[in-house]
Amino acid sequence: MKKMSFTQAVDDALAQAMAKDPQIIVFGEDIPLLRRELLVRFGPQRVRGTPISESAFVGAAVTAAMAGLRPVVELYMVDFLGVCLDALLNHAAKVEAFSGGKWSVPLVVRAPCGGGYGDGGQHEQSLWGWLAHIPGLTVVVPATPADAGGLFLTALQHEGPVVFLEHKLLSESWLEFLGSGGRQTVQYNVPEAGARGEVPQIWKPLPLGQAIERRPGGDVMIVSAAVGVHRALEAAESLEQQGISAGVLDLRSVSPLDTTALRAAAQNTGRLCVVDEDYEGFGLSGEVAAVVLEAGIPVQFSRVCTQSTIPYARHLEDQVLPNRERIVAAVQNMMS
Amino acid sequence: MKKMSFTQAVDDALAQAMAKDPQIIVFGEDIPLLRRELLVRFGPQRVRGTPISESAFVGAAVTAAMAGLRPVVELYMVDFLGVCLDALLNHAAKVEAFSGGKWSVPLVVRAPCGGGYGDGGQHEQSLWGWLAHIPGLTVVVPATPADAGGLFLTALQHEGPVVFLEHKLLSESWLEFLGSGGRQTVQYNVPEAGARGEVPQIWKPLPLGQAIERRPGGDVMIVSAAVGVHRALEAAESLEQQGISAGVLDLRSVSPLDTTALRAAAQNTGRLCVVDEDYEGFGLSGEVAAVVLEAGIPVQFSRVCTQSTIPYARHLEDQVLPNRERIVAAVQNMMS
Amino acid sequence: MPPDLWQLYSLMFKCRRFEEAVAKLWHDGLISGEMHLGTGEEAIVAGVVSLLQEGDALALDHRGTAALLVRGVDPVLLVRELLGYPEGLCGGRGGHMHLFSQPHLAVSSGIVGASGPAATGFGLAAQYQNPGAVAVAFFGEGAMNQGMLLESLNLAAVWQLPVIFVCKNDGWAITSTDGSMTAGDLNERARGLGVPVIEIDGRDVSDVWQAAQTALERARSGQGPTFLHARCVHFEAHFLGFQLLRMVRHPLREMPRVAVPLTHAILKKDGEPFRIRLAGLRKVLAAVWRTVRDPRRGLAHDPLWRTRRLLRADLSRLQAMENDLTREVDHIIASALVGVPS
Amino acid sequence: MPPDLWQLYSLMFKCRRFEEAVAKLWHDGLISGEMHLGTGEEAIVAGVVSLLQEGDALALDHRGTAALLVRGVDPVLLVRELLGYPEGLCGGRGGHMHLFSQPHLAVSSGIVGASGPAATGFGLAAQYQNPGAVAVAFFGEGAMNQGMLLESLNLAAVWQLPVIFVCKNDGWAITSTDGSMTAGDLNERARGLGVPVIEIDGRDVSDVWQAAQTALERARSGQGPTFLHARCVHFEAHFLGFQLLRMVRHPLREMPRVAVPLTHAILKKDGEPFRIRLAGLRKVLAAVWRTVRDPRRGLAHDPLWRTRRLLRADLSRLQAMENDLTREVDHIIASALVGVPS
Ligand SMILES: Cc1ncc(C[n+]2csc(CCOP(=O)(O)OP(=O)(O)O)c2C)c(N)n1
Ligand SMILES: Cc1ncc(C[n+]2csc(CCOP(=O)(O)OP(=O)(O)O)c2C)c(N)n1
Ligand SMILES: [Mg+2]
Ligand SMILES: [Mg+2]
Repeated sequence: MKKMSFTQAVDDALAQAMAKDPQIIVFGEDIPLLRRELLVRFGPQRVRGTPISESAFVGAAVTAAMAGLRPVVELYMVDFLGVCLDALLNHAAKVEAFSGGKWSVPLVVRAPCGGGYGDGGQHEQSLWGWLAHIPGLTVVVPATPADAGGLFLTALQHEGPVVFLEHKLLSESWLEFLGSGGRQTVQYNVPEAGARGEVPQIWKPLPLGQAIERRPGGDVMIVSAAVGVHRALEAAESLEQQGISAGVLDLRSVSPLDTTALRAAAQNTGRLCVVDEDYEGFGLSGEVAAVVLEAGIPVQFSRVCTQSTIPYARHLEDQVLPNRERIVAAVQNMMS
Repeated sequence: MKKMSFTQAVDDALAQAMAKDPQIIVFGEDIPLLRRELLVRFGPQRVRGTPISESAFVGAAVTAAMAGLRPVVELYMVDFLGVCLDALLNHAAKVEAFSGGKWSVPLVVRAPCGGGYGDGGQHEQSLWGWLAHIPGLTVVVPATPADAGGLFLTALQHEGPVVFLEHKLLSESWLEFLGSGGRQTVQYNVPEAGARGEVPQIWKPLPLGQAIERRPGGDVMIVSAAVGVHRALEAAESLEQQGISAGVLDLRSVSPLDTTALRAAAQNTGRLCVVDEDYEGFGLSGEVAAVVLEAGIPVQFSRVCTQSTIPYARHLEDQVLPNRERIVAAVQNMMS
Repeated sequence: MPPDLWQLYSLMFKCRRFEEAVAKLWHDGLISGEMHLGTGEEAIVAGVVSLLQEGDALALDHRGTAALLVRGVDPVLLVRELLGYPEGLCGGRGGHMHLFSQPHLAVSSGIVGASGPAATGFGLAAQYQNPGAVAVAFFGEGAMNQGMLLESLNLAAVWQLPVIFVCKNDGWAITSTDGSMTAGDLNERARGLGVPVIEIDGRDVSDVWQAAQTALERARSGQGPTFLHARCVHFEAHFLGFQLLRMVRHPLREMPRVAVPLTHAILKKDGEPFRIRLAGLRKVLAAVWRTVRDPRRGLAHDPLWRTRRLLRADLSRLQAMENDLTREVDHIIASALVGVPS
Repeated sequence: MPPDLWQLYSLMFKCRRFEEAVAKLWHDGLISGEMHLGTGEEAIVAGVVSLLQEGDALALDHRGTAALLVRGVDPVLLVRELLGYPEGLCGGRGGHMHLFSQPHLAVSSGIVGASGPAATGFGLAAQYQNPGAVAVAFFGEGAMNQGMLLESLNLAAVWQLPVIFVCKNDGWAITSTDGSMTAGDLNERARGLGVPVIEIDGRDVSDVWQAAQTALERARSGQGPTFLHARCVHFEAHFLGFQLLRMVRHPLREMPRVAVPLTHAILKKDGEPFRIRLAGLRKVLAAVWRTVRDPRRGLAHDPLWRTRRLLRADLSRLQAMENDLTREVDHIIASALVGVPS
């Protein structure tokens, strides 16, 4: 079987789709160089650079999609959505409703997210739960190369706007670009299974809103996405040594959220621990709680999330982002 | 005792504070006319109009606050934050953390929010839970004139950035400006007790993060903010006639959230119903669920929120926004 | 080729009657929230939109009703949408500021400046998949201070997109005058963002039509965007029920509502010295005054009146046409209202 | 009054040594993420910042380290912050792109364009509570396509704020050249937004100093903002470890990493016709080529070298000064590293 790194998988799935569908075009800042392999295969009409004008080019992507293109618009980081959220909040997410269901926005917004490499709090946010709050947006957050490629294909076929987030710690190329920059002198806590892994010969779309159990467990289910999934897996191993059977559920998409899987996990284990690199309050972890509470499932609940602005210093950021120790402690706490 | 309308109360508290503190200045689009009573009392240096450049003037408010002013920056509607969220997400909310706690941003962002008057989905959002997701932001959502004035004073004295939201259905002046426009031919479902009410002779700051029980109840506590509080009170009356004792908890600020009151309510009644005009998923209602679940309090839970883009047609919007019927049904459902 | 003034006048006249009818619906309370009319800007709308062809796109702001009418959107669907009927253009879900018509590639937005990125995206799609087609953005001069619109001018220029940016400059953004909130010069701004400018008299439909023709030819032949800067006046000011205008029209009723609290405020104990208070008062009065005395609400600034003058030679044809159009609009409104269970 | 070239050179020299030391820390892995140096723009930084006074404010972008040094921020705290030490300027919580110093009213942001609103707010505070004080914004030419910066120019002009907008135009925004992504003309843009322009040679510290002096006088005396447009070069390109520059410096090692996958991609079965693929390849090669052959990395474009030439007459003083400064910077780095438990 083929092996690929995370971003390679996305680009490969994208290339496969571009070869079939001429309506797919890709643009964003520095895209001609960042996606140079797409550029030399699909040419400058389909792979374009933009000025540093997110409001204009993300906004333009919305109507370009409405006019029949399938734009993949890239941002340097999800954090920079701040300058152009209007395009998603008030336009992309609302056109289908506004038009009475008659017009849709098949747009993919692709952006790196997440921390763990010392870039500071304006450049390491996750924001997936935040974006998922907006009705009409689909938010995809894969944790492995195989999911990344498959879900990217799904995003390209989806009729509505999709935000597709690539965690920088899983992305060899972003981590090299923004982190190491060719150095051998820095080390990042990269989850190997997330950064590189087996991928299918030909990409097939994976279903949205379908979580996957990465590890079964009877005592507690740890629910997460992206790097958190791998931290959860590490924690589950530690917990196993302490006689605690912890499963890991990888959500894969935050919106739609796999409420069926969440309810089943709560039902089966009676304990949920949400590990979320996005901010704790008013986000994904709360939504998980609401889903099981609404269903009337008695459950113990804890969460290990990012509670504050992410600090720059590596040792501080390691404490603030969900890590194995915090997850282990949270689960132990629930078990006692 | 004095009576005031909602926005009058805010303006009155603001004027009281401006008279004492020359560092308070007010600006935003059309402010010279919208706040003309402040203009003729405090002059054009302190009450200023801006171009339609939210990114520039909200961004400017952040550093103006850091330099020692106490800016009150007004937006026409909270929905328009989309064009300038960067100023809040990546600047106002983060400066204190970034500076290692050495510098703060005593800024008040004031904006009308909410629906119920037929302005459509780009102009009637609530977004308080969405904003509360960002660590570092305080989000205040009063439901009565007395709270509005008192909490506005608190916001003006707070050391960090505060988003202060005025529900348009409670605000006589916004409803006249954006809705009736002098007409007698239109009717809005205005909660009287929220739109006009007794206020103190002299404004005193009210504490942040302190919910208030608007109505006691033994069977269920309905948790809400702004107009939702009044819808909940209506529902509680209906429920009483059916022999169900429903209390109403008015959160007053979404962030900080009064977790103590929430836990107590859950403890005492065993049933929570969150009524939230903001979007349902990944927001306030989820956070409430997480707070009680984390505390290990067994509770029945339901929510009555806005689940989709708000439609323009008044009859459709009345169904989409939380209303008495939906709240009654949700509570009845929990009781059966 | 000169424009067909009869055709343009008929479009303008229809827009005017249509919006007047909408105003009546609003005053009757059949429309609940804000209602921004475009009465006064008909020459711009008709002059530009009448030149659009199948496949061309249209990005509108909060004042887009007339443009959709000229573009050929079913007027009954339009009225029903404004009324919030399920049978409306968007099922009653979009409404006055969010009118969408896929067959016409027409979008609207109540977010000031959003028509810039929207037209740019349509322009991109046209360039890529439908060369020769164009996209038009309508917006006010106030929107020229909104970053996303400025960014869009540059982006359209960089990509050489077929976009016509039409600035309908009525000199007001709600209660703010252009001069007070816009520094520099809009034409220089557009040029500094790489977009050539044509300045026109937005009251003169021939002038608009000629300029639009030029801009469209540039766009269709791959020569990139143009900024059309057209001055006009909005007879209903910002929106229906606009307080400043009510003060002009019903001074006895409306003045006290403003003046009494103002007087209270200016006399309040604590606050700035009187000299500064007076400076504040002067600002308020100036805004009121500018509205009261706006010379532009006069007939001479009405694009309809100006065009009509040129056609008066054949008065009977003119009146027959006007009568027909009036009946047509009456019929549209009646049809929209009738047969729909509310 | 002419500038004191010796003083300016000493500032520039110190910045250069300081940033070179930071680069070493980065290469040694003591700094984890991105690191944008300002080497090459020292004349702009020194020429402007040396003129600031107590109470003046500074809004920086992602390249702000040298400006803070010139502004008088404790360099040991600065280094410790870059290292992420709890004893750093911001307790290790802000870091390279988020450096804040309240006593100096100095802020930074990694969001392109954010220094525009930031300086505008500082300018507002100055105008209101501290007349005579000014605010300076530093940003690149790429940021001139970001809406919030364009909005800020207009806002500062409308309010006549004491703001100096300093555009450090190195012709590159990461991998994009100015010409390819910026239409029109930046000076015309600024003027169209109501801000007068002074264009200067950013390699010439006297030129910068003179222009800054003029702009500051205008600002301090209430005459509003100025746009200083200064061209310069960044010797380390976008940031340390920048791939295009690595290809220039270590072609044998780096070229294949780029070329091999590129060759694979261009030969892949499905995709556009070869003619179009070649157009794509040409774009990639052009970017590489422009970096490889950038004439501006030559000594003649180094603001230090250019200033040094003018001072060489007194070589012994020059060398003594340089030695002192080098020792000073060494000492700063050593102090920053020493005595702090990691
Ligand atoms: C981003 C944003 N800010 C503010 C508003 C409120 N608003 C609606 S229309 C308007 C004035 C627009 O003026 P202009 O662009 O000149 O258009 P006109 O109304 O004069 O046609 C404003 C400020 C808005 N809708 N969107
Ligand atoms: C809003 C936003 N978009 C994109 C980026 C990514 N980014 C960081 S620096 C940069 C280039 C800036 O170019 P320029 O303004 O010319 O400054 P220079 O780096 O050349 O000094 C970009 C695109 C960002 N930080 N913020
Ligand atoms: Mg206008
Ligand atoms: Mg640059």
